[in-house]
Amino acid sequence: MIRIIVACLCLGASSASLADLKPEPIRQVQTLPEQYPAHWIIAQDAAFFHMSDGKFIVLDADRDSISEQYKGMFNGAQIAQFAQAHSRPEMYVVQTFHSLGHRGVRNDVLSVYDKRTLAPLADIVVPPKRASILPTQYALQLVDDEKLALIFNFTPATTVSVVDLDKREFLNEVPIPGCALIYPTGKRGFSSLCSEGTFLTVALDDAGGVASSTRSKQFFNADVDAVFEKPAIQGRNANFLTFKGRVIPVDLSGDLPVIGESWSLPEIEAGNWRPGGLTPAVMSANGKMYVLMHAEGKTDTHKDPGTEVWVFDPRTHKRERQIELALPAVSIELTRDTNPLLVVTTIEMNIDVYDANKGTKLRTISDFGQETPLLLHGAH
Amino acid sequence: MIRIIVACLCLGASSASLADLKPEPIRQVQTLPEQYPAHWIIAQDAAFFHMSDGKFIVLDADRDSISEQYKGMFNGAQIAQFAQAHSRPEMYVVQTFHSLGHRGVRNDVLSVYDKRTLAPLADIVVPPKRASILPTQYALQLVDDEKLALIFNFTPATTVSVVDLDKREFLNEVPIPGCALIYPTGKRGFSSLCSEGTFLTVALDDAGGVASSTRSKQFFNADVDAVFEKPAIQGRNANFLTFKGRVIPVDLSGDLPVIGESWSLPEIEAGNWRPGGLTPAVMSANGKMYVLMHAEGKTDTHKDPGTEVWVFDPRTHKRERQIELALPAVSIELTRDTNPLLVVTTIEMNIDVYDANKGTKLRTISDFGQETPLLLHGAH
Amino acid sequence: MKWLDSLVESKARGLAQQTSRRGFLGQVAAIVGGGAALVPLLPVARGEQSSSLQAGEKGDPNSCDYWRYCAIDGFLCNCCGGTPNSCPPGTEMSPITWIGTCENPVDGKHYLISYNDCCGKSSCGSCLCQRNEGDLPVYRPQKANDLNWCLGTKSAVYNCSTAVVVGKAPDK
Amino acid sequence: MKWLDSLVESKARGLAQQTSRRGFLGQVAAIVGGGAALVPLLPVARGEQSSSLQAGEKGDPNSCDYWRYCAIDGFLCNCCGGTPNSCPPGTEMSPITWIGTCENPVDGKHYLISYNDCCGKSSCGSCLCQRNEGDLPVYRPQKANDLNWCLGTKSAVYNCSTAVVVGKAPDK
Repeated sequence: MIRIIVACLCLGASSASLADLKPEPIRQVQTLPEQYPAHWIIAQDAAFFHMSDGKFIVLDADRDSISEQYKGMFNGAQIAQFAQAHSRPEMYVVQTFHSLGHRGVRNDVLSVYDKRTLAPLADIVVPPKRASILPTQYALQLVDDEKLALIFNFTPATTVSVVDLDKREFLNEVPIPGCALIYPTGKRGFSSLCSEGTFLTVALDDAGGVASSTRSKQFFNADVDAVFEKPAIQGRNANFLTFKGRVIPVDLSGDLPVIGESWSLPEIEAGNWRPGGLTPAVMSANGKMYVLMHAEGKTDTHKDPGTEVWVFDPRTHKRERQIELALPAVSIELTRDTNPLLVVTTIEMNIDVYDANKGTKLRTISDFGQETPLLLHGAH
Repeated sequence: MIRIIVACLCLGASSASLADLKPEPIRQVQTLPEQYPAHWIIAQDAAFFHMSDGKFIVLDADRDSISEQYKGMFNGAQIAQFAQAHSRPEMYVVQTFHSLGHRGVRNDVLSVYDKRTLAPLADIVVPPKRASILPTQYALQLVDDEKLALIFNFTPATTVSVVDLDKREFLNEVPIPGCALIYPTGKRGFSSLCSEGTFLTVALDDAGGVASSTRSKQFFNADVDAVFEKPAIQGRNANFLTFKGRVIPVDLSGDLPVIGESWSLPEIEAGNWRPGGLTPAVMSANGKMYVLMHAEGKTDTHKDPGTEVWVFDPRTHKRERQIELALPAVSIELTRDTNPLLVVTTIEMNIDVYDANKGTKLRTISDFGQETPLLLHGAH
Repeated sequence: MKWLDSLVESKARGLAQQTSRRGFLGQVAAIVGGGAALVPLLPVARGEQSSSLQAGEKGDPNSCDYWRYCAIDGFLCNCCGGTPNSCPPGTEMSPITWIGTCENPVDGKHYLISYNDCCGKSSCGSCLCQRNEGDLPVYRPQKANDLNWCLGTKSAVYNCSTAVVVGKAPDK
Repeated sequence: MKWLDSLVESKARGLAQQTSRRGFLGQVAAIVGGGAALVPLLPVARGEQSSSLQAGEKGDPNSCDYWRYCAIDGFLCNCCGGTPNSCPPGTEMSPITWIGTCENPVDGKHYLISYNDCCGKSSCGSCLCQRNEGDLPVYRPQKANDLNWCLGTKSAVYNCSTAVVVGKAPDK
């Protein structure tokens, strides 16, 4: 069939001799594996200068040439948010459109992408209220064995949209007054961080309704030492860092968060080292916490780029290693395996790749059509 | 009224003492004059790397600081095309949207912008066939005393959409088989350039229908020496350049084009100087032709940036001046007055501003949010 | 800041602008190149005081260092066809904002500054400026500058940010 | 080309990449900075011949100099998740194309190359490449590379361009 089309395209070419190049089939499109290799990453480019044209770029961080690095791309508009399923080959993007580009009727959709084809499987209309906030893991999360997607809304009233991913439909909107973002909790619930330094924890019922709603005791004071809203999480074990370098362990595996005893990052006093950046901390598969650090920290440096990544063991509270970065970074991420790559978004808006165990820089991934790839995701 | 709102925003501020700064009104929005000053320009940024977010940026080319240069902006999606009215304060952008950003239902509209407010006055739906072609003056034109807008379509069959700007509605689609682009001709007609080196000239009736359709004799041969599709035009007097540096004057003021005697640009032999670039030639208000030239020209250099602008008098066929550019340029434009500025898009994607009469460089306009401002328009 | 020194020293990408800007988005502005705006490192000599300033303040509203911008994050409307406290033509000012408390260097007093976003056209792209004085995460939204505050407007699309004086800050 | 030399000499914006690319879009790629792709000036040493090449040809499909690209204008699909003759995942190949006639340096023969665009996602942004061999204005559309050829596809949005061998060129 393809051969026939090609023949028609030959436009009077002389018949092929043995030595001639062969006509090639058209309409070929590449596909990707159902499970991505452990060292693939997804760069989330909000395109801060062109927000209608945000991109998620799938990259093989093990490779050196652009054609081997660049696996594919899908779009997300107006600072989209992103989540990956682990149990099926799907990825999710919640994004905002207007009927006339930058004006006209607003339409928010949760788009479901097939990991193998990077093609849309569904576009689920949700209330046009989703928060347009710099890329974060915690504005779109999956709960209930990945049956439900939760979307953080901000109008500025804060609510959470509940979407049924099996039925591909919006279910319900849950108010979370005075609270923000989504940290999966227990089997089918989530917690949000609240202005007065508490958690609000909501358990959902079968239909996405509120089964229970519980506020924790105060565990931080944002006026004294605010917590970063981006904890280092492994499974349901979260480590919330504070601007001043304390760590508050939170167990989110049960129905309600269990707030553990806080500890201070060691070795930070000399030089006033502080955690910071857009993504200040991540956990490795073997339970180490990697923290993006900057020196001479003080009030209001909490978003400064980091020059080093410090590796802590949250069990011993010890610093195990320091990785000096070739260039300062604004976000860090680890791949999912036990010989992970440490990938960082540098202040040049490229991606530097390090051997996370050895701390050695392996390569820079640049020139992949990115503008502001502010958040990186290890692929699943 | 505004004061009351402001008072409500004071959030418990202590009452103002004499020395305190005054609360300021909110919801203020700037406006622009109905006729733009002669040295304003409009930079058409197709945003080749982010085409859903193309921009038209209104700039005062006489000024040196960004806040004095930058007057305002309006958007155009998927390589929009642009035209200005001279008889009323309107500008037109024909652009393409999809219902889900980069996919979904296609919707082509001719957007009418108010020059004073840069706000949309109308969005006229047109057939979703408009040509997505690198920015050019000749894919959107106004005829019939600016009552009709004509849009070049390419599917790849070529047609022209006729839009009534008074009634804000699409009227008709005119086929122009084998031909392309729109050069206003006579009172209510247009000519198109055809593959065999002719014009097809269409006269329109009151309702935008075809009153007559006429093919000219062959006046160029694209296989031997192609004409640039971007002539230097003043009113209805066009000068079409060829790749090899001939000039073909065409009078478009009557019902049919009158093709004059061609002449060759002088002084081009030594050094093999050739016209080239994305906008190779423009006419000044006082009838001089400015041509973007590159040396060592040969087959296929017709889109190369130019290092000099040569000024010709089309009446005498003499070269009057040479302007050596500080940086090579891809597009050139003149402001509308008789002491015009020559503005050029450099290969760095900034705008260099020259005194067109003296040939001296005045300034570089940069850092105005542009990505690929490939076409410049003198403002009206 | 050490990292900034090292960046400048490395002359990475050949860019060696000096800058007093804080935060990564300022760096982005210096890096992203052709499309990005460079906020002047020091107030540009503009001859006279800008006419958009009130009596009793000073500074260059084109500069990220201007005192009103102490908690801003975005494109300065003053570089986008607006002024420090008005929106560019064709945009709509959001009525819902985040608030900074900034010290006016002339009178030494603290003022509440409302960073009303202008909405309905895409990113201006000019004069990107990020400062984080008093910035807190989104669980304290009135202090959070990571958010697009185009709320209550016809379009949710962000163009630039203003810095409107709304009054003197309450005494602490 | 003289202008290119002067650009490189001027080290404008600190960029001093050497390049053999022709045409302004190649320059744009070198200038636009963070978001733009730089096509290597010479075929990158990749050890073995790319598996995407046919027997009987050679070259680096990541490079704008690769023989099949003689009339291309756009982002090379080979740098975008595709190959020289296939589209990136999730895009759709346009069935309607412009055609170049390019000389294969291995056998010295001319082949018809179909530059099918891949459509439905936004500009890849990687490996921008413009060469104009045989390019003509849009009144000769089959030879015109200024056009977005995402025609007859579900979406009109351009992502990248392929270079498919469709047969030997007719003898002149």
